[in-house]
Amino acid sequence: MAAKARTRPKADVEIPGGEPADTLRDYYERMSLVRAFELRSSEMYARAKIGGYCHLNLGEEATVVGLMAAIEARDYLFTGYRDHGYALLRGLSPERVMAELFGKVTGVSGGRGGSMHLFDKETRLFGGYGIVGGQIPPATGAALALKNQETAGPHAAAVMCLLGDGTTNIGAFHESLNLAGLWKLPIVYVIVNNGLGMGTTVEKASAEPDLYKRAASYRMPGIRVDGDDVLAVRDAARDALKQARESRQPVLLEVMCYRLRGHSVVDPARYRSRDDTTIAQESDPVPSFRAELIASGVLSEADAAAIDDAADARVSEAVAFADESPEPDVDDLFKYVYASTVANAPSALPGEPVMDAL
Amino acid sequence: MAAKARTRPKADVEIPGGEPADTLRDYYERMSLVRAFELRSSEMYARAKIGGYCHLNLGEEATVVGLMAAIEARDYLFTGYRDHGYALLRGLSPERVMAELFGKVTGVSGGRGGSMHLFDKETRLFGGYGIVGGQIPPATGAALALKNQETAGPHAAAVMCLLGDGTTNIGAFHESLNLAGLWKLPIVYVIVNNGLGMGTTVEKASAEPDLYKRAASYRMPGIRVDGDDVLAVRDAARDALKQARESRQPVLLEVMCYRLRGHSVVDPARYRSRDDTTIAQESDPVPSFRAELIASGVLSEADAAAIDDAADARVSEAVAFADESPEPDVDDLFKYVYASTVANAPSALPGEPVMDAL
Amino acid sequence: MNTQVATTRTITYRQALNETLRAELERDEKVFLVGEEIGVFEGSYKITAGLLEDFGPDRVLDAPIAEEGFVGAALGAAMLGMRPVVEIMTINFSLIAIDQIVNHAAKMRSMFAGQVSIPLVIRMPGGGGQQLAATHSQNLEVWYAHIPGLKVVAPSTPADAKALLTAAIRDDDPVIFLENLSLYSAKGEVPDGEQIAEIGKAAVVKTGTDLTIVSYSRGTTTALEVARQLEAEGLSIEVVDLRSLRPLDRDTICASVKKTGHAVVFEDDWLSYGIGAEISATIGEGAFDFLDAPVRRVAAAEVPLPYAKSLEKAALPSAADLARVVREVLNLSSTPNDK
Amino acid sequence: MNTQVATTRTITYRQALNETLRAELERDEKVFLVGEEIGVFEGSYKITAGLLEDFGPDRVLDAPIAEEGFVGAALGAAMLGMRPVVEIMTINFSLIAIDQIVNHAAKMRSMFAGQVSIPLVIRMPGGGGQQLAATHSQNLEVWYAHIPGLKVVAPSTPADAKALLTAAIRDDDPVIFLENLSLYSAKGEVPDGEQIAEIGKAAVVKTGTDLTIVSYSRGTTTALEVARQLEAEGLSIEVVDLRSLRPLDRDTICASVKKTGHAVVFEDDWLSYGIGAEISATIGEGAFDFLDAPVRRVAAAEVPLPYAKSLEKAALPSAADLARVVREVLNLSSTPNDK
Ligand SMILES: Cc1ncc(C[n+]2csc(CCOP(=O)(O)OP(=O)(O)O)c2C)c(N)n1
Ligand SMILES: Cc1ncc(C[n+]2csc(CCOP(=O)(O)OP(=O)(O)O)c2C)c(N)n1
Ligand SMILES: [Mg+2]
Ligand SMILES: [Mg+2]
Repeated sequence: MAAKARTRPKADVEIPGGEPADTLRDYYERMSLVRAFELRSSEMYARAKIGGYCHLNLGEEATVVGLMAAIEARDYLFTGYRDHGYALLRGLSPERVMAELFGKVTGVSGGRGGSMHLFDKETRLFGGYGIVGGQIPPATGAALALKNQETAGPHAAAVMCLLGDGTTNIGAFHESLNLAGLWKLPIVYVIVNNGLGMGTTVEKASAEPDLYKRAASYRMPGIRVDGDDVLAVRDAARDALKQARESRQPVLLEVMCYRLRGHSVVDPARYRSRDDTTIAQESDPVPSFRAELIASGVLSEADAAAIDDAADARVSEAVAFADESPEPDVDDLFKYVYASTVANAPSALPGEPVMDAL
Repeated sequence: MAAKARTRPKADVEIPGGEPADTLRDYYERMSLVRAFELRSSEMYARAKIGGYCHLNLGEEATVVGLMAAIEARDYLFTGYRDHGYALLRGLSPERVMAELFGKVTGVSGGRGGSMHLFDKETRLFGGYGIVGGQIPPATGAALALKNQETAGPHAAAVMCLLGDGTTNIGAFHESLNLAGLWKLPIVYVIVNNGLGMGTTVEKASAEPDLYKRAASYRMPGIRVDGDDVLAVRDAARDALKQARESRQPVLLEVMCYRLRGHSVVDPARYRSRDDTTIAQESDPVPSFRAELIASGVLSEADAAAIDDAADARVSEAVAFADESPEPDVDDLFKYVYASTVANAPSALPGEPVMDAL
Repeated sequence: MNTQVATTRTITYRQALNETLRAELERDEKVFLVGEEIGVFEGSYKITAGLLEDFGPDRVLDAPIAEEGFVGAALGAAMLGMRPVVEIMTINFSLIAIDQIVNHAAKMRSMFAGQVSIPLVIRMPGGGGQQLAATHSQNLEVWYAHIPGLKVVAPSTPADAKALLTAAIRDDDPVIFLENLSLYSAKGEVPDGEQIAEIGKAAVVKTGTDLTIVSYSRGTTTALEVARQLEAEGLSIEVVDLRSLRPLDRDTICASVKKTGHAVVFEDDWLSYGIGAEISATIGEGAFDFLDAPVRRVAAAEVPLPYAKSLEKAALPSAADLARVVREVLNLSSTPNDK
Repeated sequence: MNTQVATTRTITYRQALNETLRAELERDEKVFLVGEEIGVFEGSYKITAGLLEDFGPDRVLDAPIAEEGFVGAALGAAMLGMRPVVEIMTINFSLIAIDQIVNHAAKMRSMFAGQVSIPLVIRMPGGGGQQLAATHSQNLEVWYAHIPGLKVVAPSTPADAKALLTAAIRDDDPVIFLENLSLYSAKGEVPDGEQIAEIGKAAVVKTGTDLTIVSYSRGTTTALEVARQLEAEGLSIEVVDLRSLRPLDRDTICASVKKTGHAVVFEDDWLSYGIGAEISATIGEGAFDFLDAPVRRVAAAEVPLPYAKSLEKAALPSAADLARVVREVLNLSSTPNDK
């Protein structure tokens, strides 16, 4: 697979012949929606509507759209904490995603998870995890369940597990890939390599910085693809998912992209070299895909502007919805701790005596 | 490096031309000592002189001797719980090792560690660890300290970290090798691949059963050597240590050997196939090295018998010493908990009140 | 307890576990077992003997040495509706998996507002006294007992092992099922047929009027032994077996102490911040006006447990230690200085 | 405390830590720092700002995301005489490294009969209240406080942060140094010059005669606030700041309660099996005859902490909760029912 050198400015996206214009337009709409949502999230954080940690997909839109175009509705998706775009393109309404960031009861996780912990059972978005690498063993286990519940084949479900470049250095990554390789599980591990884990470059974090090569330790195919090329991402992910669902062959797919801003909304990223910032900006997939589609006649300037405006309006509706939604009811504090009722489960608020009566 | 197929009966050991007879004789003496010590340990366990878990190096003698012939006195050795042979050949007296197994105060770890936790500061045997993989991060950190304390070169110290084949599947292995590769540490990780982790074969435990190949994930050389060939082991380990000490190039060395008996002395290994048992027995490096030396005239039958007898006698002395040594004094129970004295450190025996007086 | 009148057999704790696993594997095909050496090797402590042979490798899954990986994988399978029963070889090795247990299994349901349940059982033995040295002899149950979202049970008899394991497997939440190395060969009467214990309930396993011993797991067997021995001396000791460390049945504990006025906790873990601390605090809050003497705790000496038999013995709480403290508490309550 | 009369400056807790790290890096070249993002990024909470620049990458070592690996590596370096100071970004991530901390760092010296010392400091913040949700808001200090072989300190003021960090770095044993997210910007007077606290000692940070509040870390600041506020109502509250969770200074706690006759523990962790359980048990044993009312604990509600502000606030113990319980305890002690 072609490796994309981090320092080389991004090659122009080539629109393959046979791709229908509708599809391309659709992909641009999605990229535009993610972009608009993330910019607004950043703004809402600054206005203290969102709290805690908030990590954005800015700069990774082509990757997000490509991966989500490849995954099927029956597949399960596990991701880290940089999860807004994936949730949106998995089909969740911007309202419910924004409401989660606002900590409202109408949010996808009832306001209990926040930005890092988006979960939606119906669309099989199985979280949203804040502990680096924490999603990898459960995703692997989901694939184990699928293996036992279904027969391999083109209609079988598979698991897609997203993780960051920095996350490939933690033990859970290694243990999980070994299990998947050993047990022949229907799972695709996708490294969203944005070049940085917080302030640390891939080269400073990984003794083998060509991360896809780490698949070899588990006799697993390792593939690298240009993450600024939405179609290349989609095709590589589709192919990997096909191996997973049809041949129970787990795959490690590395997608090369850039993080446009800081690690989270509060990080000014001062540690970043000017060169790196410039490359990231030049590689920004949203304007370049937009320009591409205009140049190739898929969209007119006006079409593109209308799409961007629509995305913006969509996000405004989401913000209004989130704003108006109520916070979770304090009486429900203990509501979800256990699924099976159990005697003597704690229910005291701070300061209440441990025994009801003396 | 030539990979030794697990199912192929072991090739005859070839004694390279230039090797002095004294050296060969010396190696045989060491192998014989380890063999005698381990057989006696097994016996002592059966006689309840030894408790807890007890893992033997039976079948791994050529590996033990080869590795310990390569390591220098200034180097640090970290190992798992299968550590008796290494301790003996690191220069510790059989008395002190056997006394540790007996839980006596004269033991290398004062009777506090037992079979799995042999430690000797003077000879830089830095343990003896019972948690699978637990030794790997500390060994890596010892190499970090060496890197900061010394200049690279032929006289620099390095670390040798032993681990089992099953141990390559745990996260700590991956995290540590990445650190070593990234930080360029003077360390050699040695996989003592005896084909089994308890009852699990390498093939059932590792998606990539050619374990030395896992070095590639850290841009580290990965080497495999025949563990029944004492000279090959020694030379490969020396070479790896040389890279570590002179070029700060960590190395992963896989040594292929067989476990002659069960996982620990109490395991009858019923799960083991007859074929596997046969191969292990046929590959037994002690009788074959013995036969080799007799055939090539290095030893006479009588010499070899004398060596075996001497080893046996040596171990008998160790047993007598261990038997006669006192158990640790109960008054010293709290003696080693802290190095720096600290106010209010607990010192209560079971049932003593937490406050001295009411 | 949802028990039926039934015939009983005398079997070991090990056998009770084995039979229960077998019964649940037969009953529900979503149940599967995973762990190191549970298949071909039949379990490090032979709890899973014969199960691979009878249920095959999809139901009895040997895992490589990767506690974090396979515990997390079991959790993931549970998210998709499977009912995994994990064996971690001993509680000491659960430290490698603890991020998956505490940061993930325990929190997912709450964090995702009830959209997912985690019907996961993690079985593991704790305990010292086998000369396994510091890293292989721990009783870290208090760590798990502290964590909301987990349920933690610790049966002391073969019958409870059966009834609590059945309950744990049928429960829709992550249950930490604590076994004990020194109980595996202990024998007891076990009722035939389906037995399902109620998680979250303690049991008064012996009634008495002078003093309450609170214990769990291996400790309860010692507590009963001591109680019977002291009975010969004319002391009437009540023994409360916690059975469930989380939730904790404070009512049963306090009701007993309100009756006896005296309490001793017998525990195998380290004293400071151990299980006994919560029991003592609970009694101090819930039975304050009824206590005739301070609650005392008989626990392990606070050292990494040494290998040598002499030291190991000195560090672990024994029946003699418990008997001595019971006497001390009762004497102390009759001194004139007492309130 | 080994203090000299000194001029003081008002600085933040963060700055006190930063200056102390700098001073120790300067003093002893065996001291080095290692952790994620402590160098180029200057620390997730900026505790190490400027240190990479001034001491270079051998002394201030950025680690990849591999908590088990780099914590264990620090331990190995300590075995060879280095004095590593590790930053784990938050206590929540220490679960990944906990096998190295508890099964290795805490046990080695004992297990190897004193042949090796582990002069290792592990700094990490805990604490909720920042809307970081369930996996990023924990107070798991009781886990570490339970472990023999570790020392565990939790300073509540910038001055203590300085004096305890200095002591921790110069100590030859593994020290868990607990910081708190909500204290980093808190200001306080800090004496200039070398300050070395005595590990294992609590401090009476406010004297009083009616009731003792026992707390630590962030809780102490709230306790002091409540104590001062109640003073206006005529109540005389003593505040004991534990400072060291292991060893625990039982004498100071009990001496205070013997004087006041009433005690409330204020803690940020979950109630059951939390730090307060041991404090309450200790008081119950050590000051039994002096207690006029049950010891009460004000702790977090036992749920995985939700993200939503409303729920988070409801779950965490507040000054108002503490004040209410203090009043309850004091009223209760004057009811006729009381002994
Ligand atoms: C176990 C653990 N360690 C550290 C952190 C803090 N942390 C959060 S994100 C992050 C960087 C992850 O980088 P990468 O995997 O490249 O993902 P990206 O943020 O670039 O998407 C770190 C260190 C954490 N959340 N969990
Ligand atoms: C973390 C952990 N998990 C499980 C165990 C139990 N255990 C002890 S040895 C062993 C097998 C190790 O096999 P291998 O690495 O091949 O070493 P060998 O015994 O063959 O020398 C296992 C699973 C342990 N001690 N630590
Ligand atoms: Mg990244
Ligand atoms: Mg092996």
